[in-house]
Amino acid sequence: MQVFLQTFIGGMSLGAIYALVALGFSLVFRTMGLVNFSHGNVVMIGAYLASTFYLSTKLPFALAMALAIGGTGLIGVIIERVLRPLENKDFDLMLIGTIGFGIVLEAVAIIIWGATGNAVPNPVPTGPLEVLGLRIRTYDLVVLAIATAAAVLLVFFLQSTKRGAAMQAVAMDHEAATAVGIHVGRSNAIAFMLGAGLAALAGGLVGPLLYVNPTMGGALGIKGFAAAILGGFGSIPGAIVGGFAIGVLDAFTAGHFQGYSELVTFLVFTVVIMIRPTGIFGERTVNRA
Amino acid sequence: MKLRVAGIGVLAVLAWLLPYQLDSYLIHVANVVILFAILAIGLGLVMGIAGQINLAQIALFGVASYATAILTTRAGFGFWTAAALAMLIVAAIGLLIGTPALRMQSHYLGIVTLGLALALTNWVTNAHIAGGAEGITGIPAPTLPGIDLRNDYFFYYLELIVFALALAFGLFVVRTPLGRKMRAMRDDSLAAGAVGVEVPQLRMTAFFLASIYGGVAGVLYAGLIRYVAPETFSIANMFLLLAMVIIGGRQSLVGCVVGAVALSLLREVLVDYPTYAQVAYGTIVVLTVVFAPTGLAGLPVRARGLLQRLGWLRRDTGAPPKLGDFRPYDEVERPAEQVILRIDDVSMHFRGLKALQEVTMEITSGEIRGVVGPNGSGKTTLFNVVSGLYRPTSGRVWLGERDLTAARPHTLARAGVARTFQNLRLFPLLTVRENLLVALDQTSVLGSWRYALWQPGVWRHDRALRRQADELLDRFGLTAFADAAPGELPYGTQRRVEIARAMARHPRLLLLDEPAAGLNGEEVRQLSEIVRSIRSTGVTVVLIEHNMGLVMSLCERVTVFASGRVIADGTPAEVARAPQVVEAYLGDSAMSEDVPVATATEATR
Amino acid sequence: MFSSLRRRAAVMLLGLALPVALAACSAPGGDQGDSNKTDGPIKIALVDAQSGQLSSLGAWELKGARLAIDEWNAAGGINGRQIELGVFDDQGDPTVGTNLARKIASEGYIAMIGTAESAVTIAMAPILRESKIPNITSGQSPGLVAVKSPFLFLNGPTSVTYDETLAKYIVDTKGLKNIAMITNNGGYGKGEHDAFTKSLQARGVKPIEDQVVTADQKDFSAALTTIRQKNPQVIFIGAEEVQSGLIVKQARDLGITVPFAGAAPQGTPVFADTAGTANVEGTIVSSPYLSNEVSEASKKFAAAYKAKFNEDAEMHGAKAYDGTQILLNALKTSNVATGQALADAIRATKYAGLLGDFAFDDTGVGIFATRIGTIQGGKLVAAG
Amino acid sequence: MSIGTDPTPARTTGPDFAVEGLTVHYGGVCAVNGISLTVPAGQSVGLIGANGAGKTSALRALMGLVPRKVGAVRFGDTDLARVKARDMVRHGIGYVPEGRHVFAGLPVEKNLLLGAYARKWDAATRASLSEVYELFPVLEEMKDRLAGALSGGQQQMLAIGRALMSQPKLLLLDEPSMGLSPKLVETILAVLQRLQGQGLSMLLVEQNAKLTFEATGTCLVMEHGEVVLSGTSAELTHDARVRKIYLGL
Repeated sequence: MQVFLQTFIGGMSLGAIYALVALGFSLVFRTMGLVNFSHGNVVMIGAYLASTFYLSTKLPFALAMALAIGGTGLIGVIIERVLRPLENKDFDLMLIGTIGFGIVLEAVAIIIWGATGNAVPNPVPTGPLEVLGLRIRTYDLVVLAIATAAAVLLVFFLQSTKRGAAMQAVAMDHEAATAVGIHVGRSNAIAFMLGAGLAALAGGLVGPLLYVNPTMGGALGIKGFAAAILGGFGSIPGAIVGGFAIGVLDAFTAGHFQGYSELVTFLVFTVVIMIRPTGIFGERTVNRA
Repeated sequence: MKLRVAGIGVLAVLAWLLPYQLDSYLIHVANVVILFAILAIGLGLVMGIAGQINLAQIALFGVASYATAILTTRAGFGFWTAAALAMLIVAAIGLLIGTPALRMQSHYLGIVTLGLALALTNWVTNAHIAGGAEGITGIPAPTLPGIDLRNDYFFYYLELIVFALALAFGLFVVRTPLGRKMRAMRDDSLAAGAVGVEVPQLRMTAFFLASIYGGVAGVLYAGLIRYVAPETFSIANMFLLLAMVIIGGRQSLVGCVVGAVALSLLREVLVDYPTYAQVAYGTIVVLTVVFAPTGLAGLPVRARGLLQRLGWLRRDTGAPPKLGDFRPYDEVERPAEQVILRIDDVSMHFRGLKALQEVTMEITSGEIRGVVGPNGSGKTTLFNVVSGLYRPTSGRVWLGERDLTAARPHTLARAGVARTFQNLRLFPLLTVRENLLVALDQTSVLGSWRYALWQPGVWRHDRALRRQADELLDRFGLTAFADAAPGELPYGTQRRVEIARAMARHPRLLLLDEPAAGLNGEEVRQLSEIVRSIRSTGVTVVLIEHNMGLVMSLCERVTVFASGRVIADGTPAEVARAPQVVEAYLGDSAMSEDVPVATATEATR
Repeated sequence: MFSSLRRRAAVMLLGLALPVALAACSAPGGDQGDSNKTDGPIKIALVDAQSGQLSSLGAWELKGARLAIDEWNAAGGINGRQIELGVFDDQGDPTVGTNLARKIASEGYIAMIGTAESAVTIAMAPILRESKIPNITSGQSPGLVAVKSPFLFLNGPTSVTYDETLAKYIVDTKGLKNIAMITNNGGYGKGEHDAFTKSLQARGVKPIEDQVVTADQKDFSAALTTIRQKNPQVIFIGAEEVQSGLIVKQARDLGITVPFAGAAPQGTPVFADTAGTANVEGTIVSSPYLSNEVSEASKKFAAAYKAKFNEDAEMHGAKAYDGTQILLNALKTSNVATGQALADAIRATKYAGLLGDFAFDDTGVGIFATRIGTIQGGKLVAAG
Repeated sequence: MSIGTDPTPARTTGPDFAVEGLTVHYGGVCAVNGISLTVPAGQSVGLIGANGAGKTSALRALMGLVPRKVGAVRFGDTDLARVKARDMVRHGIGYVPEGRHVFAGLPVEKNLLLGAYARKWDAATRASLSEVYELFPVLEEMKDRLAGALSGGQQQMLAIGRALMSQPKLLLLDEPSMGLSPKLVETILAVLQRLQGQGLSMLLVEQNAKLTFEATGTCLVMEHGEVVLSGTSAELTHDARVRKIYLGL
């Protein structure tokens, strides 16, 4: 039982990261119909930016994170701008275009930061909490709190601000949105920027948890994307539930199948998606596929 | 044509003489390049030709290499026996990886195939039998009598011959019925189903073909390198292969090969700077998708277009080809009247929207039935139910004596239902002739075994289809446009191509969805002539139409829809008088009172 | 029309037949002639990952080898010939390795140093053997010995030696029997796993927990939780530097306080930096090169290394330095022989190096001892 | 599902709206062929015709939602020919698209507020909102429901309400009666008449001829992309040619 709970907790903290990654995927897909395969690499860049600001310039962690979010937001805008001619035209080609961006981002990271990567010390120095024999890292709690806050803020932004409502409107009906005076292109760019910002948040948080290196984007991106699909692509609650689901699934397969964990994780994912292609909350977006 | 044969000959000779120019390292590089070229052809087939995103191609390659390695080193099989078994295994795995394609497409398929590829890599990294991360060493070199295949130079010739066969077979597939169906499915899977293409089976066939190419490359890899390890089949290499196909031009197999060669050479040149090579090819991928989506293979066409725009190259100034006259079918005796289509209490709901409500209709063989009604009254939904695109919420659809309520579009097409679409769904990247050829081919995808065992049969079949296509083109006056892309044709001509394509199925029941939309007066007149002639061959025609003049003059019976229900049914004159019809159209029941009695014979325009 | 077609076909057939005929008389290629020349520089290849995740190993190796070669060149080379070091990047990918093996063969290199990745070296071995190019590798996997190539030599002990020494210390000297293991399924981790398990078995000890993780895994909470449940006295790690560091860091976060034990990677600064200096305190390391201070030779080496590259020497550099020295000595004694003669000369070389006294046996291993050190106060010191 | 009856203050009436030579091509088909029309200040003009006559294309082209060729679009002294679709609303043009096109996943009130996207969301917006709620009390009852869950008639009211939130001076309506029951059509008619009474200019594209004749003063009849008939609505009501165009008789 204790192993079960401890594994579960471990899964939850990585799950929170996957959820953030999935949120970025879903937000961009929901607002502009783009599947951004370079999202994982943007996460990686975000992780590097955050850890670089945190480690070498000795900025406070929160400030380093904010700068990283700004940096990746800019990258997001660039990707959107370059691929804009393909929007609403060729879905598959756009997808491949983002893969190309991912390849470039990874190589650029190697050129700037080297291939080996670096460990990021825990920014929350307090020791782990001991609850009923379970060890809970304080940093895990911080990650969960920040991820929750980010999700709440995102939902608040979409539900309660004019810009957020407009972004959703664009996603639902871009022509009607145009008719009420919304600049669709700008709205898309902001969505992409937000998605990239979420990526940096995920990357910055995952740095101290794991390790920062140029290939980290691949694993996080694929798991995060799987999480988004599992939850229902384009759905905000779906991204969060899917993220935790993949995180916990990952933790338990790592426990039970050890080296074979990836095999089991992806087989389970494939079977679930075959049975329910729309994911858990995904009824609304299925016609886009 | 002569030029092409000569070109191929020169290339073949050059390829044959190439080793004389290469040192022992470069010949090895050439061998690896050929492997990538074979892999790229496979990916081009499944992705560029059949439109299925397959991010597991490199994993299939790995499966075959590993199978060969395991069977030779662990089970003691000879190389060629192991290779044959490996091909069986990779084909099975290919079909397994393709299964999700039956349920999902596009990015969903991308992530699932990517996930399965990762799962396979994960397995070989762990499994004791696969040697774990250290891989399997000591794979015996393949032997051929009298030739030492351990020598990279001789291996080159083996690969060259296999490659030539692989490319020739790929091109053969693309240009014959199987490949045409795949391209049709890629361009528009809905319309492909409607002309009888068995989309699910075809998707599996595409994955099967990809796995064969992956398998051939994998077996050769095992024989060439004689060592396998997980890194070789990594996602990074998958993306590299993808880049080759995209840069070369995914819709052209030759383009895929060119891309594979070009990118391999680029990588070789930058071998000491792999990171910069990565920047370079990633950038090229992005630039390609944005600025040259057809890749290197599409450049000649684009260049010609550019030169023409700049005025450096003369445009074809010959008179634009003209739409010929329709040559009427020979009349046949009208068959005994029977109910050919029975729609029985069909309802269709879309999450709260009731598009069809308890619709019941009977259509008698040999009639021309008009279906009219205001926008959004459910007419096209009805067509979609009858042609199998929608599964009705309740009710049944009978074709003659067969209950075809939940049948797939291709089943209905094969049962004799053909249709056209309101917004034209021609296959844009196929020529007009090819559009017809896809529909003309009545053979099943399962008959594709002939491709492996009896190619002359396939060839003869294709020749026969081409003769039929020529006949059909001539009948519909489309001969001048046979090799044009549909998108370049005038709208009215496209409409006619779509009708010709539907007729290529030799249907019993023809559904025309707004065939006169966008046509001018003369074209409408020709249309009504065509429809009459089609009916005279015993085909039953149902048409949705807004051009009431056409409906009134052409149809014997008219069914009127409003808000998803049938509100009137009868001769044109009868329904035009019916108050509920006038109200549905004009909004005023009072206005129906002073409607004069209609004469249904006169064509207004 | 028809006849012209036939004529064309005939011409094409001829075009095809001619090269076939040529091929039948003389095979193309045959360019391995230039490795026996007796003037010009002596060409030695260094193959290692210079890019990718394992490129730090490659960089260390290169420095060690470069240092040795520069010393010889400064002293006038061998028989008046300078030594030229060609550097090749295998990217940590065995297939790239096989390509490079052919490349160095075709470009006339007479010997090869590297690689640090056992899997890459194993992949290259058959080709190097065919081309008769001796290879001194930094790999330590028992799999290297299993290849049984007379052209393959190791510049250090195999995992068997590392782990036998370690098991002897832990079980025999310290009397610790409750041992948990966490290893990765990569080439290095698997070698460690098998060697250590075998050494324990020989002592009648069964690990109380045996967790395997993937080589690119970064989160170990599941494995470590299971280990924590079993209350081991010591935890054996079989993983590369970075992953080992992450494991220790996360273990401490989960409240695991017992010491870790492992082979060479656990003695490196990268391991300590990744884990956090405080977390690695007490780690037991089995290494042939515990620190730069162990002998006069190592002090001299460390000083030269520092002077040349402005960074502190460590084990991998020392290993490569030893391996290169052995090769150069063999070249000198054999009057720059190549092929089989050079391999024989290497096998015959006795060399007192930084890692100990080398004397090669038939398996290509020249050294059979490691030392035990523990990390105390952030430094690796020899254990009492 | 009735509409509110309280009188509301008259709106500021906009200037004359005039279009000349509007042409739309879709992939080789000429959907609209050089039509011209004028909506005088405070007046309602109807554009009717059978399915496929080009009415909707014409309206969408007016908004700039589809590529078009146009001689001139004038709204009083302002030239709207080069104004982008998203900026039309800032020049006082409200648009009610065909098939409602509400933002299905957003609540009713959010839909309405988005109608005022081009304005500042302030007290005046709240005032507009209560005006709309007064006009359509049912929308207030449903204000927290998702727009997609509304009935067709309610969605139509929402679409009109959304367009009114921008305080337009000219309202372009595309087939507001489509798919509605006769009773609901009556309700919509009453709303249009009331809006006109307040001085709002309207251009009404409809298939429902009767509704259009009752809601507008003048009417144009389209066929094959061209205006083939025009006159006062009263005249056209009794014109047999209208019926012929519709029913092909």
